[in-house]
Amino acid sequence: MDLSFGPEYDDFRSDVVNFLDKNSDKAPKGGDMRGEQAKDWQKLLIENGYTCRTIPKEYGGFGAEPDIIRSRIIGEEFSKSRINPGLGGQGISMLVPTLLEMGTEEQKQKFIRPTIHGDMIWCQGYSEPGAGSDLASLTTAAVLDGDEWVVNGQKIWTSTAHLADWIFCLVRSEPEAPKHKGISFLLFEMTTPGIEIRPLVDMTGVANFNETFFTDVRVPKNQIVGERGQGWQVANAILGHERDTLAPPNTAQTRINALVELMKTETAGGERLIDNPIYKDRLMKLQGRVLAMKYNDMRVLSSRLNPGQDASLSRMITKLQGTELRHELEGLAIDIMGEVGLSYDDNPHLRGAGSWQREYMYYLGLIIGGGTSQIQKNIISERGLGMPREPKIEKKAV
Amino acid sequence: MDLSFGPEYDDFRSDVVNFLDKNSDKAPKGGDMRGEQAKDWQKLLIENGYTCRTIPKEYGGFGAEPDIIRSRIIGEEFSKSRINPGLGGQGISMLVPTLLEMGTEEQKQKFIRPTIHGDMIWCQGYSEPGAGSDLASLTTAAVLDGDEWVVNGQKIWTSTAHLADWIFCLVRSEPEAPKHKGISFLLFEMTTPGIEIRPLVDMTGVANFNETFFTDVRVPKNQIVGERGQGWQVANAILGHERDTLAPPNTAQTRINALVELMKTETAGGERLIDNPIYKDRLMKLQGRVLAMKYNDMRVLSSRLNPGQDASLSRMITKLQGTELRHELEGLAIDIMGEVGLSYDDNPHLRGAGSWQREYMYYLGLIIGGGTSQIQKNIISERGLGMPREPKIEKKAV
Amino acid sequence: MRFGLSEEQTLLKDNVNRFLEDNVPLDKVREYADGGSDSTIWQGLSDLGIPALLTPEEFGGVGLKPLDAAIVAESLGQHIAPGPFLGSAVMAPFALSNSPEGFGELLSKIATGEHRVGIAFGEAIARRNQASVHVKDGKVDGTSLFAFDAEADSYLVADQNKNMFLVSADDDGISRSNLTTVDRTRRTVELTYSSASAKPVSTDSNLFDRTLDLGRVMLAADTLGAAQSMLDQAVEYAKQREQFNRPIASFQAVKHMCAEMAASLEPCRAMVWFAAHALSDVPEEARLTACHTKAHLAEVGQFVSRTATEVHGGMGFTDLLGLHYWFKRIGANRQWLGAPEFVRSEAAILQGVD
Amino acid sequence: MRFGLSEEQTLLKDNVNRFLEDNVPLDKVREYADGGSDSTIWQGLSDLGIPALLTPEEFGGVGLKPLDAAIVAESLGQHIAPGPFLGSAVMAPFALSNSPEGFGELLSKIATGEHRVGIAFGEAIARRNQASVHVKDGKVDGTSLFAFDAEADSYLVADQNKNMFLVSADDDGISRSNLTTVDRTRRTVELTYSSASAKPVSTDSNLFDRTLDLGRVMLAADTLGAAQSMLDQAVEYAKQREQFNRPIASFQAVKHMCAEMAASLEPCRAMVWFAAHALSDVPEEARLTACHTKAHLAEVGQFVSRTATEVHGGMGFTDLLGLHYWFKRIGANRQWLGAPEFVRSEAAILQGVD
Repeated sequence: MDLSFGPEYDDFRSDVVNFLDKNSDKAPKGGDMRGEQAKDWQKLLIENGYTCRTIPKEYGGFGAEPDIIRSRIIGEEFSKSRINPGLGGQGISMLVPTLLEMGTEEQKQKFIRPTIHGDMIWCQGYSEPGAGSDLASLTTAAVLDGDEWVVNGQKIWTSTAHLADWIFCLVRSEPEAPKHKGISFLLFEMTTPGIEIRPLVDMTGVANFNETFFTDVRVPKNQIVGERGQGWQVANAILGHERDTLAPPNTAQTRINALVELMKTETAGGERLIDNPIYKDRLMKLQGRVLAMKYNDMRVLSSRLNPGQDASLSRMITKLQGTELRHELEGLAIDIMGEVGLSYDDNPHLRGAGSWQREYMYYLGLIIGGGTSQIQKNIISERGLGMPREPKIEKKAV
Repeated sequence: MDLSFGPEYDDFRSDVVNFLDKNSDKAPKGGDMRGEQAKDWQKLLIENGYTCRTIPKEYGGFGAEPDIIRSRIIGEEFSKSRINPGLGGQGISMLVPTLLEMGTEEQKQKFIRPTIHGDMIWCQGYSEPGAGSDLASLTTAAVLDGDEWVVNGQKIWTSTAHLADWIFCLVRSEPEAPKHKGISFLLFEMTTPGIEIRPLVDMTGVANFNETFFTDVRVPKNQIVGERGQGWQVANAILGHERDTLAPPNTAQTRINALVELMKTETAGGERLIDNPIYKDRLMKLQGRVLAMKYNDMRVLSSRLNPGQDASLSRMITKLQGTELRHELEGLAIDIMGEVGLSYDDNPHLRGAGSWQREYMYYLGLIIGGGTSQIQKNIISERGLGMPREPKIEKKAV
Repeated sequence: MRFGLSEEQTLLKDNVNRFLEDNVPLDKVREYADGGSDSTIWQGLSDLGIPALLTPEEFGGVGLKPLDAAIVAESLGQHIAPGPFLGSAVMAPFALSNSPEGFGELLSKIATGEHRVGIAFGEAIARRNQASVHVKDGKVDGTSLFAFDAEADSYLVADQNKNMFLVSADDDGISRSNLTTVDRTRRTVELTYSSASAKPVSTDSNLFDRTLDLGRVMLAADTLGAAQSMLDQAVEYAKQREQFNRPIASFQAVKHMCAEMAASLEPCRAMVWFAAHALSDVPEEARLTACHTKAHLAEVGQFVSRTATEVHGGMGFTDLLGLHYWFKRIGANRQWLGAPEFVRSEAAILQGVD
Repeated sequence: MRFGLSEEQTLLKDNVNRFLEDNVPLDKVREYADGGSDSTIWQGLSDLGIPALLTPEEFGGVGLKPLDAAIVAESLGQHIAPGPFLGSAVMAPFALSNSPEGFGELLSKIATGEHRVGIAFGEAIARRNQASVHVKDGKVDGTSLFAFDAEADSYLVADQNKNMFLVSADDDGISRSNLTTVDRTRRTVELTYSSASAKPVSTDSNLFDRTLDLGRVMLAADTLGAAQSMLDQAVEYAKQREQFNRPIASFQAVKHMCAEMAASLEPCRAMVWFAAHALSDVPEEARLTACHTKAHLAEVGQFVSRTATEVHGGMGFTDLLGLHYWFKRIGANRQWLGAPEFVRSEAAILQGVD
């Protein structure tokens, strides 16, 4: 057991802290990720290796060797100082790694630099109304017509479709092939004629997502990543990474600290809520679970640093446990506040800017999204515990 | 809503109370059900219609029309006065109703009277080591040899095998038929050569059950109930009744009252346990659930009295909810007692004669037995909610 | 012995359900949620005699019992219907008709639906945020939080000592502002009193308690109806929705989620019936059962609303099916008139344990 | 940075596991449960150096750390091994070697396994049943309940004020009687003192607390091992057991039960490791983590032990596979040295909330 990162990392951490001290005034506040300030800040971060750290220099990145500890230190210090850590989004987090692994040299040259510099915003076109847990049953069709794919169908959960310049999209290009082998991975511009976007309001009351409709959308033949019919493998090469990031333990830690503060300031019948033994016991139960997930996460990190350490099961259960934990944690905050806990939107008695209710619902969404808890349990039992898959049912004749 | 039983039932209740007042000295105490006192008491109860009430006079019963309310009043008053309510056992509760419905006249004449008068004790041979949830896959073989069945195989969970005179037993008589159609329902004496009984100790530390082994046990051909291959229907005609009686809500009520008493008398750190807000909240949660099950049970009773009232789902969920509730209730008692809650057997600090730990384990057994909770949930979803059965897997070639 | 609804009660239930099915489809609820009015719905329910249900016949009411009101509450929950039922048709008529002060004329107006009475009990239940209500010489000062409903003509207000008063919404000394919550199917308000006229209703804490019990059982019934609807929707959705070439209703995990919902919820129906019946006919068990019913339905409702949403997958998280309106209504019922831990502590006190 | 076991620790674990697999099969546990002795098991563990693990090198020990002991505790739990490990190899050596009184000679004997020290802390944790311990002028009177183990040569006794003493089991003023519990893999006793000689160990409540923390983490580790074994047994059984013409491991309900067990249990491993490591190396987090680890493992252990039994169906309820020994050991660990609610209230106090 060695929880230190070593002296060279202490120096690196000092560098990050110094950088943040000196440059914090340049960082954009708030959510606008398209403005010039955001782009300038992104450029500065890349130059210093504080984002897009391992993307090769030739494609506009910093070009460092992978170093999980340095990446974590960067994350920790930006988070601690609450300074904007650079651009996010599915283009940078999902498409760029996909292109680096599976793209042609031409695609890498064309897409990576503008994407990481904020000049090209992407959305993801995977899920469909009829293809959720069973993503591979997607039916959005791409038919080759001369030098162009003609795309027809509908996508859902396309989170930033209304802001995006481009989409990376799974389509069925080989309708006769087995379902996992008939999919291709296409890239196309959102300004292409035939694309319609409808905002998709969710239970939090916000349109965090969209539905996107394609009618005879024409896509140049070479805007495909991987071969025809290889789209499933292309997408899966990085899909696992998404799940890891859905319920990070450190945000649970932050939230439970906020909950403690809430319980110390709120009162009922003149008594601080934290002095109510029942609420306190529920809080302590949750704190124990948060700690367990925190150490679990340290173990996962360690396994990536130390070859031979196996933490595959630890990693596999993170999404299932983490989303459930957050949902319950936010729910406790609502419970203890009584009717005040129902406050939302413009209610003047709102606590935490409405975050308790919003996150309570949002984490129920995350229990479902990114692989439902049922799918997670299938995966844990099959891949983690070696239990047999369910007998397959063949597609019925129509 | 009419919760009264009406004046004629008040009179009936007085009769029961008077009977108990006058005759309580004749009732046997404790568990011996084979002694002369037990038989005399049983005879007296039958003559007065307080047990075996609806069994026809010609077979030794009281011969009354079914009247659920009178039956319930009898049960309530005997339970209240803690006076022995007569003989129980699977012969009386399961075999006699089966014979009444499916037996030949000769079988009724021969078996019912001695069974209900305690002269013939039965055990049940249904489950096998390889046939639990999937009872119909049982393999104990019965092969006809002249005028006799030759039985070979093994049964498990034969609760009173070591006390029983006779067994009613499911056997596979038609090995070529589909599995539900190859079973027969045999009756035979436990003194038949070739029967070996081994006590089966369970987690409570007691041999509540047995394993029973058959080696070339020869059974007269006519000791079959129903036709060859009809055994599954014969058994199922009354199997449902058993499940109803596994977790009756009124015993949960009795237990939670005992738990309240325990919490009022036990202390920790000088404080009564019931004054600990966390324990109190857990107790109140359970009390709410006990009440819900109590009213649910009243609804089930009412549906049997009032044609047209449907309480099938209420009845279907009783075993699942009731066993879980009891397991948790007993578990709370253990928790609140700290280390004292671990006491068992001859420990001088035992509370409630060790019932808390014993029932805690026994109800885990009941969660499993009599149709596991998983099977119960299958039934509720399929028969209660109309959800489709799982696709069937055919027997693999061996 | 008959544990269940009478023929008249079944008829009442059918009538209300038919009205709600025809007149309060999801689109209508959405209209209200987006700022619309519930007046036509309330008018329709008034035409059915709903606000007159509990009002004694001498004041133009029907003089029925809490169980009848619970049946209506269940239907309203099932259809997540907006409206002032809880206050104006149940709690206020009960309190006012049992008041020694005589509210005959007002009760007649309430019974026709033309006068709506809201409820402002927050400070008498679990006081929060230093809000409080003070009455002196017929004038009230202070604040009530999360009073319902938002369009009431007057409010039944309780102070910390369980004294009840009636305050007109038109009084110059009262100001009313909207308190948005997650539940958009009903609206709550903050009432600020500044020497507003307060007409005494009762100084009998027992009447307050019984009014509160009644309200709690109605909320439990509302949750019962809403949760049953969510379960029904989940089962139906699971039967239609196919993934991996089969309806998801054929997956054991989905089946067991639905079975667990049904197993938890079904006993709640008998519990709500008995709790409502006890309010009028089994007084010695009424208070304890009311507390337990409120708390137990809050817990079961939370479980069902979450699980039914999960069965719907991503679709349950969107606004497309509107499932979240049920989820949030059940969530609000949980907190209104006492959250579960609080109500359970009252149940303990009623049994001599505190 | 390396979060996990070192090569030496993995080797220790393998050695202990190999010894236990060879020498403490279920039949051996049954022998002990039926009244047999654990002395050959303890002798074998002593030959491996286990009782010397935490004893400082100056007293003939190995001078290792709590994490090393936790690794052993996990293996002992996995094999539900009888023996005085918790008291004699962990808590007592820690307390005695940190005592200002000097127990060098005794520590050497403890390290070889020839002297066994039991623990009688009940009265200092959550006093029940008016049992209590009074020490005056080097003499102790009173009663300790549920002291472990039953065959100790001396006991480390704590009074209500967290003062610790050593009392010889041979003292004329001590009588010892067996307290049967559901867990037959270890034995607890009632000690009655009547002017028995009590040698002072410490009046420092901090040393008591640290000794207790250490014991709690060991119990958590024991539960971790036992629960992991139950999960492994359940998965294995489900793969072998066929019903409805398929292994029950292929039913989604059974798979999900196993997945839920794994999902709850796997983070516990990291938690136990960290909690044990913190006792020696992260003192500022040690006490809080010890409380949370004890309480969390109690809850997860209960869930796993019940669910693994269910997966085994009727077979899990019988004595045939002996699964219940694991179930009961986990149940006993839950209650020993503080049940979860009690330990969580301590966790709150440690954070300044009480």
